[in-house]
Amino acid sequence: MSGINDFCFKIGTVNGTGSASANGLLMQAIFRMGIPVVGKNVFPSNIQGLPTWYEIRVNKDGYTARTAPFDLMVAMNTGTYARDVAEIKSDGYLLYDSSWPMAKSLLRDDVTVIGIPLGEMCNNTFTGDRERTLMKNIAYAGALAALLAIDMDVVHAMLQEKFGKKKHLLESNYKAIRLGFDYASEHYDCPLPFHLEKMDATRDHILMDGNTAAALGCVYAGATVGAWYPITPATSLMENFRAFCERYRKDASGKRNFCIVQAEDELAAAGMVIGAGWMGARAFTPTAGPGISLMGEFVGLAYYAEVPAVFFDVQRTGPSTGMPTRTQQADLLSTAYLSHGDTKHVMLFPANPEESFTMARDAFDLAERFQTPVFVMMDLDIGMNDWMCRRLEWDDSYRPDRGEVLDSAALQKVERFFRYVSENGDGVAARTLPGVDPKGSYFTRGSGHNKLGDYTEDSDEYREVVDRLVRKLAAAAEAVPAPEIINQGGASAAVITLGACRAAVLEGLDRLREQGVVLDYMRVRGFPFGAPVREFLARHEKHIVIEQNRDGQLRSLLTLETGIAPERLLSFRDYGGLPLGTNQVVEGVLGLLQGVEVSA
Amino acid sequence: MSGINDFCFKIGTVNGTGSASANGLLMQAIFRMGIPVVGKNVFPSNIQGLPTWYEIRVNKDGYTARTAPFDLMVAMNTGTYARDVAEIKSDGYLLYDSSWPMAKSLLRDDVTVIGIPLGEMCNNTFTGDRERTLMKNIAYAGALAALLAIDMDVVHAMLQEKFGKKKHLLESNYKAIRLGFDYASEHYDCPLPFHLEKMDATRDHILMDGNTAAALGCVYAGATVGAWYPITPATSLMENFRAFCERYRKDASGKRNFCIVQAEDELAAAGMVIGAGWMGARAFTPTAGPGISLMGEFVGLAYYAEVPAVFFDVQRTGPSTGMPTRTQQADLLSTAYLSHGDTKHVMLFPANPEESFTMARDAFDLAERFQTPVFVMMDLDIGMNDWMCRRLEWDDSYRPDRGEVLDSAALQKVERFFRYVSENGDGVAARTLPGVDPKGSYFTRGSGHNKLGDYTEDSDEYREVVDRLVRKLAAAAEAVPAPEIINQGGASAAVITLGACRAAVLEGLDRLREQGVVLDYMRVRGFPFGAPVREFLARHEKHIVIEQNRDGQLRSLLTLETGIAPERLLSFRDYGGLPLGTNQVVEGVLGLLQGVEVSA
Amino acid sequence: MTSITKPKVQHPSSTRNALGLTRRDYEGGMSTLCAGCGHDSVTAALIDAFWQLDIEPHRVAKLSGIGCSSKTTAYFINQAHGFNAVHGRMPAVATGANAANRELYFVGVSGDGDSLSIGLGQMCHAIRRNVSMLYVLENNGVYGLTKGQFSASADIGSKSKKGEANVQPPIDPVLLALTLGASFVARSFSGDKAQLIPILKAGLRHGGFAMVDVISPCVTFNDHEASTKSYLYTRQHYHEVAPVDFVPLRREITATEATEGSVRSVTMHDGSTVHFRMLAEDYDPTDREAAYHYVRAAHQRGEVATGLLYIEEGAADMHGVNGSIEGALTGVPYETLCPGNAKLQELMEEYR
Amino acid sequence: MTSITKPKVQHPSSTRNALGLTRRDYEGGMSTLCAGCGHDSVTAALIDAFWQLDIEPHRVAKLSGIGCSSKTTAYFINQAHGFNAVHGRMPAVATGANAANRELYFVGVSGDGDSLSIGLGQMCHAIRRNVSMLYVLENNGVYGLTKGQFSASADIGSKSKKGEANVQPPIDPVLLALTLGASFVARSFSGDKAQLIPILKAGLRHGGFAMVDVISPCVTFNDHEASTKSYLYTRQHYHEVAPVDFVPLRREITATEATEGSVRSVTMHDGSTVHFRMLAEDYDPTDREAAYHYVRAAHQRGEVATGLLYIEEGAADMHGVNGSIEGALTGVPYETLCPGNAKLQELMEEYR
Ligand SMILES: Cc1ncc(C[n+]2csc(CCOP(=O)(O)OP(=O)(O)O)c2C)c(N)n1
Ligand SMILES: Cc1ncc(C[n+]2csc(CCOP(=O)(O)OP(=O)(O)O)c2C)c(N)n1
Ligand code: SF4
Ligand code: SF4
Ligand SMILES: [Mg+2]
Ligand SMILES: [Mg+2]
Repeated sequence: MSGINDFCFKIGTVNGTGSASANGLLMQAIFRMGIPVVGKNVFPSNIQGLPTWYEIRVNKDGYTARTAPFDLMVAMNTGTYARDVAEIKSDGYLLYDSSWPMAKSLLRDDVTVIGIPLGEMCNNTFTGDRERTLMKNIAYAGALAALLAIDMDVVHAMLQEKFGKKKHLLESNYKAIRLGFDYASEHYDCPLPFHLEKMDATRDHILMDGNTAAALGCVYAGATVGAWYPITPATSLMENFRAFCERYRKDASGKRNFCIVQAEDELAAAGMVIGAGWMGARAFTPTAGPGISLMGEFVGLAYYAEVPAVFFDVQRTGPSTGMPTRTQQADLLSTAYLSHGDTKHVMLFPANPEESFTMARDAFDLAERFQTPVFVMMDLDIGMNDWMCRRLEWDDSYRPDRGEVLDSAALQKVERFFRYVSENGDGVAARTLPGVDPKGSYFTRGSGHNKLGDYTEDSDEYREVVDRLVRKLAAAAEAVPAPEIINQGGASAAVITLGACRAAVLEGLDRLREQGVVLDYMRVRGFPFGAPVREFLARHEKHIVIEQNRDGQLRSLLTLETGIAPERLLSFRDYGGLPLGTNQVVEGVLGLLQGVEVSA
Repeated sequence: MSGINDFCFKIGTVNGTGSASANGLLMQAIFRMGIPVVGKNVFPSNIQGLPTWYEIRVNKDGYTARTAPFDLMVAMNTGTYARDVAEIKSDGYLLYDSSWPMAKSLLRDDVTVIGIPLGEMCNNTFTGDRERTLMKNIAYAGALAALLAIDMDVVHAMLQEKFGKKKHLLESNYKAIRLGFDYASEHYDCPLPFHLEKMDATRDHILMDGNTAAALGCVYAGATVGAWYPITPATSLMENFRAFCERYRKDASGKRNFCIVQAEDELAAAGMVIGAGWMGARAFTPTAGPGISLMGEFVGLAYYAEVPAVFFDVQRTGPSTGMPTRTQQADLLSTAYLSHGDTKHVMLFPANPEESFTMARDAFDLAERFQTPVFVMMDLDIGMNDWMCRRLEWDDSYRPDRGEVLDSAALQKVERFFRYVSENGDGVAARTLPGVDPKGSYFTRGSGHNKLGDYTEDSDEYREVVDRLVRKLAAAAEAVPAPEIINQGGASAAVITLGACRAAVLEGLDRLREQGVVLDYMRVRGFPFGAPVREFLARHEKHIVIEQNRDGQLRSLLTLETGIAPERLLSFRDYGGLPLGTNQVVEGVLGLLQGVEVSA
Repeated sequence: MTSITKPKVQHPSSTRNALGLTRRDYEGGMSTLCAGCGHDSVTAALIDAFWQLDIEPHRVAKLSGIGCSSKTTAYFINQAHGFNAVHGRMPAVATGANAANRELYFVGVSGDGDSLSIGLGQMCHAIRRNVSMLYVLENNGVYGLTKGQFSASADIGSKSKKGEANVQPPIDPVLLALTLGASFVARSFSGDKAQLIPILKAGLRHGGFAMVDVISPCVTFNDHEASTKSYLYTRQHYHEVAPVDFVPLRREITATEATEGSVRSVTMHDGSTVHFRMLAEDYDPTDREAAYHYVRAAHQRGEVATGLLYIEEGAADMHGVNGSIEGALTGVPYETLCPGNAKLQELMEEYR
Repeated sequence: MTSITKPKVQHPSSTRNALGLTRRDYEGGMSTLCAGCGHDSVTAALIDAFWQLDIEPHRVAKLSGIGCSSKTTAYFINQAHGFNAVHGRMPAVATGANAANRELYFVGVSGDGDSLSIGLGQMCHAIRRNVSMLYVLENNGVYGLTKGQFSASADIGSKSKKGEANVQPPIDPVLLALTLGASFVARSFSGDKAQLIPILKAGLRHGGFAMVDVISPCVTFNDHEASTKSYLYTRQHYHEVAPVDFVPLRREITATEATEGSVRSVTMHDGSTVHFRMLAEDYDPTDREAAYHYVRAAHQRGEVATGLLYIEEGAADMHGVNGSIEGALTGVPYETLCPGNAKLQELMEEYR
């Protein structure tokens, strides 16, 4: 199975010791060798001193899903030796720091042990605790370079780019790399049976995390107001937005064409976005589950008062504070109907950084066109891990869809302006922006109002407005991104999934096909569900819904919104907090298909 | 149709003018005449000067649902003449203040007009604006006494009770009653064809609103801590709790055996209840939709950290601020799965004040037994309107179900205490209370924890705990109050409803039976749904779900939780904000049954 | 019932401001508050202030939370956009709106429940950000709309209509604002238009967050003997620190205004001026410490210190801090905001 | 990974308190904070305070919000019940817990983000209610756990690790607490155990809300040159107002303690005493005005005024205001709480 450009390895260290840069170096080097690669960072909710892991998968065919167990384990953290060793494939390899006698817990007779005195070498070569600790990481990177045949020219070039100016750092890094590389080369026969060979499969690709991509999407969509309260794993979305704005959004005199407000909490952040949206700005806030829960009241206001607002929910493992540095797709149900009273909200489900970029744009267009809150449902895996994806492209002919907004000219044409009257079938009522024209003035409120925009406590007037909202959301269902569908010859059974599960599910389906199990595939990309989703459901007797939460929330939404008979939706759920693995998919699907008739 | 002890009338006035007491007087007088009666208060979200209505239905058979149109309209508010007149049955009656020339808008040739110069008489009889305005109300009560044959002795007795001490007030009230009574008697032939005749059908009953009953339930259940933030229509629940505690909860020295905290907002109120529940007190907070939305984050904490907490959601018309003085059952779906991440919550659905009393008690028992948040889903109609219900009874042998709590004695028996280990099938893990025993100490957190109570970021340990929560909620499903079921000879179709809809639905079913349409009936009283609900669903081909919200939220919950095929659940929804009317039910059901095969 | 809108009978006689608009043009829907409610007087004062400042009605953004006080944004300037937010959260909505379009006049109306209980955190942070807006806190010591519970500004010993006495110390928005570094802090009384109007005008022209605490009695639930927020009590214990005249830029100061009493002038960021006639000798409205102590001292004497208590012009507002462009962000064309694909392709090189 | 629990090696030598417990008995799980984090020093001081006061470990309730600071409740007194609430909402949980069982010692640990941003409203209202608890605000000017964003207590000009300078005025919890009528206000420095421990002890014995603002540097994100919450800066600008000695009831005051410098003594509600040795002459820790003024003046001199700055014993706490029974409400038997059916039937007559 494993072999040239097809294997995975894992590095276990202690956080706050600088291993991140060493791991990034490795991943990027492989990428620059033209070989498809992906990295998953499994880190603690803590700043320094706790176990942290980095998983790197190399795959010439471009499969990027997570796959444990591992061909090679780099166990740098004595505290987690035992469990790390347990994750090695039989006949796999273990690399550890042999400066100190080897722990019993490490012995496993089906594993080849590679000891390298990293600590010792670094202590002899470098001075000062800090440098010694940092360089130990670079040193194991060097050892891996030898064991996996990483192109040293590429590595050197990268160090040059990174430390070019800082002579001293450059040297120590060179040294450290060499320490590991040379020791490994001298004491073990390198490379290992599975290793790297240059390819040309990454030319049109980049390595980027979803928060960066989403931030870029906001910049390109023309967002000017960002309000946020820091929270893992959403924080870097706004930090990236700020960085990009500092670069692209200052006028000649250095004045800012954007305004980012670090709010006092998520309630305030939501309110700020709504205030800005009311004024006509494209505004957004990135957050995670706890923030979404706090925004409930404000989201209901935006829904009922019909104010555009964009929310990014970079989902983490719930409930409550849960596991802030683990991934999950468990905010689907509570977000779809967030806030008291009858509500329903538009959600978009990006599968990777690429779609985080495009769907950020879509979110603003939909929010303004339908004058309603839109949630981009990302997760920690998409948001914070570096994915290999195609270079982002922007169509310069794009112009924002601002929906129906009446300017002074348009207002002159109407006899009188009434905020909540809708002529057209999609249930959207034209709005005006504050400060534009006296004739356009109206009163925005979350309390009962009639179609004229006046306060009301009258049943019929109230119903008239909320009934239109139903039509509006129905229209939105047909405007959200269409599902990704792969038909494999009208199989009678199909797999349905969403978001980051895509990578593992697609690979899983290929594997299953090899085993003769042929299944159609649909990945929903937006909510409410439109006609294509219904048609797909109609075409298959049984569906297996694969998602990352405990309660089968996507399955619930499909049941509620499409009226499909529940027994036609089988459910596979993974909710341990780690990115979905291909093996899980294959085993899960096979398990569920027991007894289910699958004709191809 | 209408006749002796079987009719309804409506009074339209301006709020803040004292009509409330006059209307209460009328309703209570009828009740004391031994005649079943119910009153519905339709009031504005405002303190003074806006239209307000009071509807009184008299029904010898004890039907208490709302039924427009009306046999008699008392139109005291010129601002709403037109719409008030429109609500009169043809051949019905209109009573208005004839002190001023009658408005055109009042003319309707199928209605008999009764003019009484209330203003004029009161201006001549009383001095001072305040008294004149107030007495005008008592005067129309007097006129109605004559027209409807209300027993004047009863009325006088009531005035005695009320103003016995305040001589002056007593006299003016007597006078005012007489003014109306005499004028009506002299100028019109009283009583009207439909009127009142003494009965003996209210001996075992009381007139009480649900907030009062729920407050009593909290007192009797032994609640000691109440935290709240004022909000219509929940405010009077805590105000009543305070009043009852002042009466029943002071020790000899006048010290209070309770602590009520007016919180700074609903987030804080929820936090206080959780803090008190953690300590072992029975604590609760009453609120409405907007409050529930604000409590989302805290509710997720209580669910995951397993802290008992009781919430009363006196539902009002949403979304957002909506219509605060109108009723609805529209918080069902968002409350069932409130908060981000995988969650599910226990909900109870009282149908009237009586059940508000008993279910308040049940809520505390369930919350402590299952260590989880419990929501008593009331609504404005139940909470703020006076219902005729049976005298409340209390079983003195009742003792609180505190669930599994280990005291020092119990702790001595275990070798070491681990918070989240559950021996028994219901998934409940024994807890300890702070301050009781060093051996019982544990750490409560909303972040990832294992069954030992330690912090964890380990997938398996995390799953072990959240999987148990699923078992726990499944056990709770069988412990919530069983549904109310009426089988009418195994009809193949049935009606399903909840809460305050009961009155109109039961009456509607009787009417339908008279028309040969025989339907079974189930009223769900708790969530999650237990076996009895599933069995009922299994027994019928088609079900009509009757509820008061726009989106059919009860129907959604049934679909999600029982797996029933959606097409077997037809939906009738009323969401204009007024109590459900019998006519709506009858017409709604007949409409839906078009084409549905109903065998009896 | 649908909202009542008032017939607009134009008094031909009524005088016109520089825009040729009459006071009527600044009015709103008919009030549905209780007859005699202090809030209605504040609404009237706001109408005068906007009218006198010749502010274009549609260039005003009116925001509020939930409460009787918060309803009043519907009762002035029909031609302005209004926003009734959710309870206690108006400051956030105003902050976002101001971030998007700094060119409008922002007025926020709130109550003591809305601002000092559920909204306390948001109000404090809006002050800290110095969001440019006139913030009118209609302070009556109770929750009017929910029928008379004590608010956090109820004074100790103040009795509710039901006779319960409040036992918790009150939160004074004026002291709070001074402590949090507010750049404009004033207090007035709904019954004193002569004092209130110039303060509101100064607040509207102030280049930052202008906190105006207005004692505004609730006649229905808190205007009885034992209330410290009643008309009677306020009138009796009313103590004016510094009567103020606000002089908009285009009017030069007339002798009379400038010479009454001992005058102290402060120039607003837009060049217009505020004159204080000092009653309390050596009161310095630009000395935060002094203001704080003055207010406390007055309170200990059982007095309510009113007037423009503190003002600091030139402090950077939210946009100053952010370094925003002069104009409204909503006015920037998309073409300026989007870096374009060429830039994107350059950027992609950094992710390889 | 599961949490690391520390091996409990008992030093035979270690001294025992009146309960016969060693300091070790007051320790908790092993800290997972960064080496050198100020918060760990505060934890150590808390351990000393509880140990020295001979408080039974299981009679302590430890509460916190979310943040590095809030994690520390897991690092002391294993035998006490702990509660990590949600971010910024610990005050409410503590209020409810205290309402239910007033007999325990309550200690709340929070951070400047937890208390001054998301939790500002709750903290202010807990102060206003005078909830009886020791409230330790571990103040480092940043959001540590989310990697170094400025908090609302960051001073103007203070630079982030990334080099951005903070431009917004800081919120000083000490001035805020004084303004809100707090009955116990102190400030100290995580690096100064000698000052911190007695203050924590006094706070634990105080019969109301004891606000202790502790400058607690974040070595990872906010301990560099340009930070005003760094070890260096704090040490240099540290200014102690009044060193305090806390003397628990059962120990009589030794001459030495009583006579150092000019001594001022305050008796706590439980009869124990606090002694202040006055450095700043004529500093009166019972004069709210003076305290406020002093702190501001120090701040303007670029100094950080520390010590027990203000104390007012005898102010009614939440239960005093409520008129609660002396004991815990959780201790009242159900039979006492339930009025019984007879009473209910009487009551029913009133609803006919
Ligand atoms: C989230 C939420 N909680 C509670 C309420 C109920 N409520 C409406 S207004 C109000 C208080 C109003 O008091 P204040 O702000 O002082 O305004 P006033 O009526 O006194 O002018 C409350 C508690 C609400 N609308 N929303
Ligand atoms: C509702 C919510 N929003 C945001 C977060 C993310 N978060 C965790 S800790 C923290 C700030 C901590 O700062 P502080 O209170 O000063 O503690 P420190 O880490 O500095 O000691 C934030 C924003 C959260 N946990 N919950
Ligand atoms: S209740 Fe009070 S605050 Fe509300 S409108 Fe009436 S007088 Fe004004
Ligand atoms: S990040 Fe800062 S606050 Fe957090 S543990 Fe490290 S040093 Fe302490
Ligand atoms: Mg008020
Ligand atoms: Mg901090």
